Amino acid sequence: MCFVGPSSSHLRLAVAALCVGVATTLSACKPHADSTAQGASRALPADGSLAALPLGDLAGTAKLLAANDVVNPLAGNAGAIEEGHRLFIAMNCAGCHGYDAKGNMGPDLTDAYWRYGGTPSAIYNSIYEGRPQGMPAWGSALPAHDIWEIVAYLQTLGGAVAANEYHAGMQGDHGITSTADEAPGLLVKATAPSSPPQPP
Amino acid sequence: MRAASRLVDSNWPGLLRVAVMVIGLTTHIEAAENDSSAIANFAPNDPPGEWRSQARDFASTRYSPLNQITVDNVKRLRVAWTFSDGVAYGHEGAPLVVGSMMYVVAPFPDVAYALDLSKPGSPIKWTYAPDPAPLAVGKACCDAVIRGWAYARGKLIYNLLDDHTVAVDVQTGKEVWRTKMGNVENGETMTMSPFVVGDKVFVGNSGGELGKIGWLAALDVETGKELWRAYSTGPDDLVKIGADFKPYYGWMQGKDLGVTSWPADMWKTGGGAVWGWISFDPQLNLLYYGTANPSPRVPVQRPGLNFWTSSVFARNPDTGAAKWAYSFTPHDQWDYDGVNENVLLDLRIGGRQRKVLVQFNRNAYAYTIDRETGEVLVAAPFAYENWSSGFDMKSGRAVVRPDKEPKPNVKLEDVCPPDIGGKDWQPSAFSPKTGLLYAGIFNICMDLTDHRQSYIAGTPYDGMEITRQAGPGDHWGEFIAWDPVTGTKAWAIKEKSMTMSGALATAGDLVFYGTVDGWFRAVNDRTGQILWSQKLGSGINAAPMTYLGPDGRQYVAIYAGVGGAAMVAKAMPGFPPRGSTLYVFSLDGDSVATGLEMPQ
Amino acid sequence: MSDRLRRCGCVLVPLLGVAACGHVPMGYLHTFGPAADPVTSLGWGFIAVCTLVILIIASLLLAATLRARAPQGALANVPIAQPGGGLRWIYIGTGVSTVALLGLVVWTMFTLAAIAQPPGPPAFTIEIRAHQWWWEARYIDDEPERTFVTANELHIPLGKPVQLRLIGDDVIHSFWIPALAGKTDVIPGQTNIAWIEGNTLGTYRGQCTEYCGAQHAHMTESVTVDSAADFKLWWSHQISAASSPAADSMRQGESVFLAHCAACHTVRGTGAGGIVGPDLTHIMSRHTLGAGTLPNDSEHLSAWITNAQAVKPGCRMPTLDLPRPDLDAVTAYVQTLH
Amino acid sequence: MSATEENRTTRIVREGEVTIDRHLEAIWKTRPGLRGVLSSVDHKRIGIRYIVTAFVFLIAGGVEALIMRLQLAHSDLKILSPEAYNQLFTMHGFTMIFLYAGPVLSGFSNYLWPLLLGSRDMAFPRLNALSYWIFLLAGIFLYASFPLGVSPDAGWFNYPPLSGKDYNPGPNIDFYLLGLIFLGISTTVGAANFLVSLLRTRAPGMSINRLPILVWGTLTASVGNLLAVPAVTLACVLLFADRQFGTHFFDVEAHGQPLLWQHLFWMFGHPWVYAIVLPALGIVSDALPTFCRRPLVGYTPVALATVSTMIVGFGVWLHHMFATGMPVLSLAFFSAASLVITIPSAVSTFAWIATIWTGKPVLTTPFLFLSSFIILFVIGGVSGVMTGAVPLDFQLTDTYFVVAHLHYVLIGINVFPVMGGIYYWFPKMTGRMMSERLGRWNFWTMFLGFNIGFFPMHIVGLMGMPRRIYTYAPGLGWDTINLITTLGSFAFAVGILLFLINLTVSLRRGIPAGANPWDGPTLEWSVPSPVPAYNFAVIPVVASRHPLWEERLESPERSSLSRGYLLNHGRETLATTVLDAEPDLILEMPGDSYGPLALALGLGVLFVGLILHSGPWAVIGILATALAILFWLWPQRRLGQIAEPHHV
Repeated sequence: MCFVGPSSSHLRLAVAALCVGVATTLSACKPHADSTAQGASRALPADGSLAALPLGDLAGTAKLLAANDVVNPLAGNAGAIEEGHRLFIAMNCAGCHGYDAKGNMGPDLTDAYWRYGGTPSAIYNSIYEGRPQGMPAWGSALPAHDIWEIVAYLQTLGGAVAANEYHAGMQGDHGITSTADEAPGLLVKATAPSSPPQPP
Repeated sequence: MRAASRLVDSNWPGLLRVAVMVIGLTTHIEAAENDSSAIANFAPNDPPGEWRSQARDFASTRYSPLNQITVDNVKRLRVAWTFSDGVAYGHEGAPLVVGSMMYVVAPFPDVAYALDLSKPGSPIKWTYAPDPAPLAVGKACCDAVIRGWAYARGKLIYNLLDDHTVAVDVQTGKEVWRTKMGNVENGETMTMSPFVVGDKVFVGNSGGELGKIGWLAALDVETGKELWRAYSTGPDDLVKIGADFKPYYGWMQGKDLGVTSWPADMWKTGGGAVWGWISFDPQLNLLYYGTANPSPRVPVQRPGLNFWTSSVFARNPDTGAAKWAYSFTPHDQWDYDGVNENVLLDLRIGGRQRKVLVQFNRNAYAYTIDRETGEVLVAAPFAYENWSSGFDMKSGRAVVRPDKEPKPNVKLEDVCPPDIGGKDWQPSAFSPKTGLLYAGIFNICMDLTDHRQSYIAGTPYDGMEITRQAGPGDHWGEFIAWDPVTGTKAWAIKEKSMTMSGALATAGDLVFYGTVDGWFRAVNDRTGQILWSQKLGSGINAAPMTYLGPDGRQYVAIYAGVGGAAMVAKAMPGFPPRGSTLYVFSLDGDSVATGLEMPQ
Repeated sequence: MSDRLRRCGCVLVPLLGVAACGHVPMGYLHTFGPAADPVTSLGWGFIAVCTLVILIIASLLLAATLRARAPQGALANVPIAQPGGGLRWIYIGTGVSTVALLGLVVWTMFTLAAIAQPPGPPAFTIEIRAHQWWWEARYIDDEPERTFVTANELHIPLGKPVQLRLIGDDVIHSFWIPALAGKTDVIPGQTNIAWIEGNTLGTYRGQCTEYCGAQHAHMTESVTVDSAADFKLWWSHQISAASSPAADSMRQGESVFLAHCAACHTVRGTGAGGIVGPDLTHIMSRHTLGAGTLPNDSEHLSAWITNAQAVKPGCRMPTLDLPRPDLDAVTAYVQTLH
Repeated sequence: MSATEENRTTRIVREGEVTIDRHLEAIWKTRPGLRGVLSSVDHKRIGIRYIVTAFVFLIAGGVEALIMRLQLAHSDLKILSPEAYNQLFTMHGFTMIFLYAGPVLSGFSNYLWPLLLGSRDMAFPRLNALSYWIFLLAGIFLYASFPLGVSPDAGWFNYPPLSGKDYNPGPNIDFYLLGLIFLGISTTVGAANFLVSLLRTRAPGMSINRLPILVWGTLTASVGNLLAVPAVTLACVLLFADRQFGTHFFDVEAHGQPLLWQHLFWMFGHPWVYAIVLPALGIVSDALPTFCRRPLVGYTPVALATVSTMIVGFGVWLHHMFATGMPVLSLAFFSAASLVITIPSAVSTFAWIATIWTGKPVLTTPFLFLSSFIILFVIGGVSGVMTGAVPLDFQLTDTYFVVAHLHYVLIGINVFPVMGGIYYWFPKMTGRMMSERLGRWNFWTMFLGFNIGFFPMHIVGLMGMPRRIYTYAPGLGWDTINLITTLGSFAFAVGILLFLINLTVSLRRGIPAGANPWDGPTLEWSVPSPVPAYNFAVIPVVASRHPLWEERLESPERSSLSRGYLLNHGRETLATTVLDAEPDLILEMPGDSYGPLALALGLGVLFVGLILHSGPWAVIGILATALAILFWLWPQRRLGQIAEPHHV
């Protein structure tokens, strides 16, 4: 019921997942802290079967891997939101972030305070890679489609920043347009981050 | 003897509200006075002015013989000095005073401070920063707290959140040894306060919420080497159950119950964490400690009595061999645990003196158990509960009400007490002068929905969706005096917010406690009359302690910094912000700092 | 007109025969358990009576039509018969029908009484939890240690009644093993009790029979009736944990499994504890994959792991975009889980 | 409808040849062109529109069925994706049961009642038009979901939690719920109209024991609908509230009960399936005697059987839910009730056979349809009895055995009599006969196609094939039988095609039929074909059940067909008393009006607003509805709704 035959949304989904996946594997070759979420084919550190951790924990740096204005292909899709909500509970996200996502061990996901970025792709990366203070990396356990479904559900909770408002999100504008303009002549154009080609 | 109770408004404008005196009350005291059946052994009998371990003695009485501050002069208590460690997580430990030094440890990242009480303003003599793994914050189920630290043979010993136990030389502040006890990446953390007996220090883990098996381990004080480790579930050899293990009740006897009382292989993720308090009886040479809830919290997934979770163990400290165990809530369906403090007393029950331990369990029953055999002598609810329809003394089990057993995906309304219980880990105190136990308890009920849980290592494995609300009457907390012989309340003070602090009883006939919205109070231990109150900067989760300063003056210290289980009420109006300040009080606020000598 | 009787007759008889004699996997005109046998004889009784009624009415109708039919042509010149007479038909016809009907009602009530309760106390209980599009079955024993979870394929001992506790988890399904017992719906929010018993060794197939969404068609279950000895062997084998593989290649497969599959599937004895998907501890002791969609052999197992959506579109088994060596490694590892 | 003072003298017209009365035709004729089409309240036009629209939906449902049969022709075919198949079988069920079966019988009843009862129109002509317009808009509303690919996909029974928000978040189910509520309005107003028409607009002398059985059938169906439709409307409103406003009627987590829907749905469901067959039984009981050249045997038993079937029909709904884990005692009660309900059907069956046996049957096409219906009715009936036996139903329910039963009952009892009815009344409606030769071909392809197609479903049902599966595994013995069913279905479709050809050809080149081509006994054959706008030149006085056969039946009573009330002072018809149908009042009937269409469109806008979750559109819809009602009820002097100035 979630996806049927080659509809247009299905195409956009595959491309978005691809570009994120590609970006992730690119970062894999960077020689830095070992993270199981890096290349999918890397073997896990052998750590005894009982203690083997299906979800590598140490995250990459906070650098955003995907272009920050990638739109969630499943945003607003009613079926994806219901499935995302079911996954939010089934994958024990609710255990840390609370069944109402208002925070418990993990941070509150309904407010506009994002340590690692609130745009859909930033949330996707936080789930995919994991984050330092205990957020596991789900990149290996969940396929791209399921992570996009969870992101679609989180976007309905009101705290997420729209894909094209990455900069406003970073300034903490909370959607207000700033009236205080800089002194004329001093305005330095914010450098737009390098973004890979827009998906169709 | 009817309990005298009245509502104290938290936004009380500083004016004392005099309690209604009930005539019958006074007569009881006289009766308790002369043939006070309850006595305690205050081994190791540390110097009266010092406070060398969290509960001050092996029996966990939290009773101080100091009596400079008494019922009459307590009104003159003022802040003498304060100290802030700048960390916002919940503060749950009590400062230690050895000689003229005070030792405190802040919550994560667990920096330890030595304060020189002999100098004005108690300056910092040394600090020790252990640098634990930041990952641990994300794995601690209920706030990155530390519930206490211990002093032994010139060393300050405490557990880091990332499963390492460290010992620090009290003179130099240098690390003496560091022992790795577990793997934080899998969801195991350590928050409990180590307990020292002789040359051994005993530590336990947290992490039942993330599917980790609980254990108690003994380390050598000098070297930190692990001597033995006893798990809470699993086959008898893991649980260190041998031939001389004799639980009192038949349903707890049998081989490898830690395996056979679980569905196939589920004991490996069975919980039973040891994150609470430990007591010790030097005569019987037995350690007493509790194990936490079974994992996952969803009972449908683990049919069977799920031994040895939500239980109390009596073990030989030298070998770890278990002598007896008692399960408070077999097949625990509401996360009621069993880790609360066990106060060791000698009581006259049924006409003869009995060596007992008293535990206010989270399932709202206060148990008086014979600590030699594990027989339940008294079990009576100290708070409102409706999960059971009474206690069957013959079988030693509470009778579970079927309509309060949660089923997956169906909301169950009005279950009392909630998951954090009728009383959580906040330790009670005992006063030999009144023979009563004093404890801060809750009056909370919950609506509960169970969700069947997958075990994914490193993620929570509990599955209880809970909303909590006040129990009968709209107050959330109560401070009570409890008679462990008859199992009844002597008196109770209703508090608007949760009373989540530990208690301190002193020879000055006073009992100190604090509330989650920041009130620190001293009450008359006989009448329960509030004699003195002071609003602190944040809510109080820690336990108060008292000591004799180098200037010979009695001080009372309490850490203020709300966190931990108190955060369940964070949505209530007027809930205090987090804090990190240690408040030290003395009569008229005098202290070494002001340079004034003690008036003769 | 006469050929109408011949035509519908010739369609009727051969097809009925096929259904009856040859035991068709899902047929219930030939059953193998006390919960179904009384119903089968009731069914045959009804078929006989109904066929008889149809033949009588058809012949009466045919005779009535051919007997005194008027010649073709304008209706006006056919005289109007007088209204009297004919009531006897109604009295006799209805009378006979009512008597036959009451007989059937009485027989029905006796059959219902016969199958409502199991003959004796059930040997044990199987808790069946229906999910969107597979069956989770938990064998409950007095000793919790012998309680274990399996999926889709049940085993029961010969000649002993087994209680089924049917618990809905998402939408309404219906548990049905035609050869052993009638179907009972599995409804969220309530627990339905049913029982089955097999009096002949063999494996009996069933299928979900309450429309439950996209893959309602691929949600089969089966019950194998074992001898008492085989059943005891099977049970003790099922509660044993999976041993971690010795061979190095398998160890690589296991680590891929723990990385990519452990969040949804459980393999007791390893760190994998997901309950979103079926328990795979003893997957290779089961004959089918995907709740009966594919036979359980290496070729189909690899196809299922590689692209389950192609076989069962809409099911919750995602398409893992893993490189081929990993897929082969994990397929090899799964095949060690006997 | 309004009543004028009684004391107006009525004029009796003289005997003589019945010709078209120019004066009355002018009064009653509908305005020409589009204005007439949109505002007509003539029961005959509305009746024909109902039948034509219902046949369009029959064809739509049929095509859906054929596509499904292609997918099921063999195991593991991939012609349709699961979602597409699920939408198709839901639309097939919804269309056939709600948009064809009920409306086609409403069409027959609307057209025939005034003619059978000897009246000039139904009691509420405008309400009649409203009923049709709402039916049309509801059908369009539902089928609007088809091109968007969001048609309902939870079955025509739509059980939660599958139809709840969690498992079906899209608009699919909202289309189902709102469409059913919208259609419920049409059914309810239609039922009320039939009931009042039966009580008040019968020709003088037509006491209730002289009513044609079709009137009994539709009357019973209407009373049944009035009592049953509210149950399904309530269920749909509750589920819509659950889906949109977060209530918990069916939400298990908050103690909601999924079975509440099933109870409410089937309390409506079973009376509804009787409501869509009883009028068809009426058609058979009225048309068959004409071809047997004798009155129906056992008029009173058949009339009582019709009524008692509906009464018991309200007490059997649980046989749709035998497998839901009900307590054994209630299973036993409902099983017994479900078996007992077949006794009235036995009465009717033997009455028809007796009529044929003691009559002189003339084998025309309508006779073939109406007589072959009896064997299909019996096959459907006995397979129904089998599913009524609880323990047997534990095996049968939700298999293709039940699919076979419901098709034998619905096609056998509804489609075949409807076909026979059209062949029988086509001459009356259009003035031309349908071709007998083409009719024979049509009958035999339909009869054989139906039996070859649907009888094997009993077999594949006994072989355990579950309902509503989009494919099945090989090796279960289902392949060959499903192939036969597919072939039979296509043959049946060819039969329907032949019927449509016969229909269109006969419209232009059919043999002209006089007033009474079949020499039928009832009042509708006493007026010219096609029936003039005013139906009866004079309101006849009825003295027996067979006004046109009285001489030949040598019965003493004589109805007076050409002497009666002229009532030509405007649109007038006669109101008679309830029991004995004595003349009571002269009714001023409302003329053509745009009110019904406006009200239907207003409601349509409201429902579109609801499906789009857009508040403004919903409010506009409500305002439009209110305005339409105001416009409709505005008092008209002609209808005597404005008090005359008081004569001093």
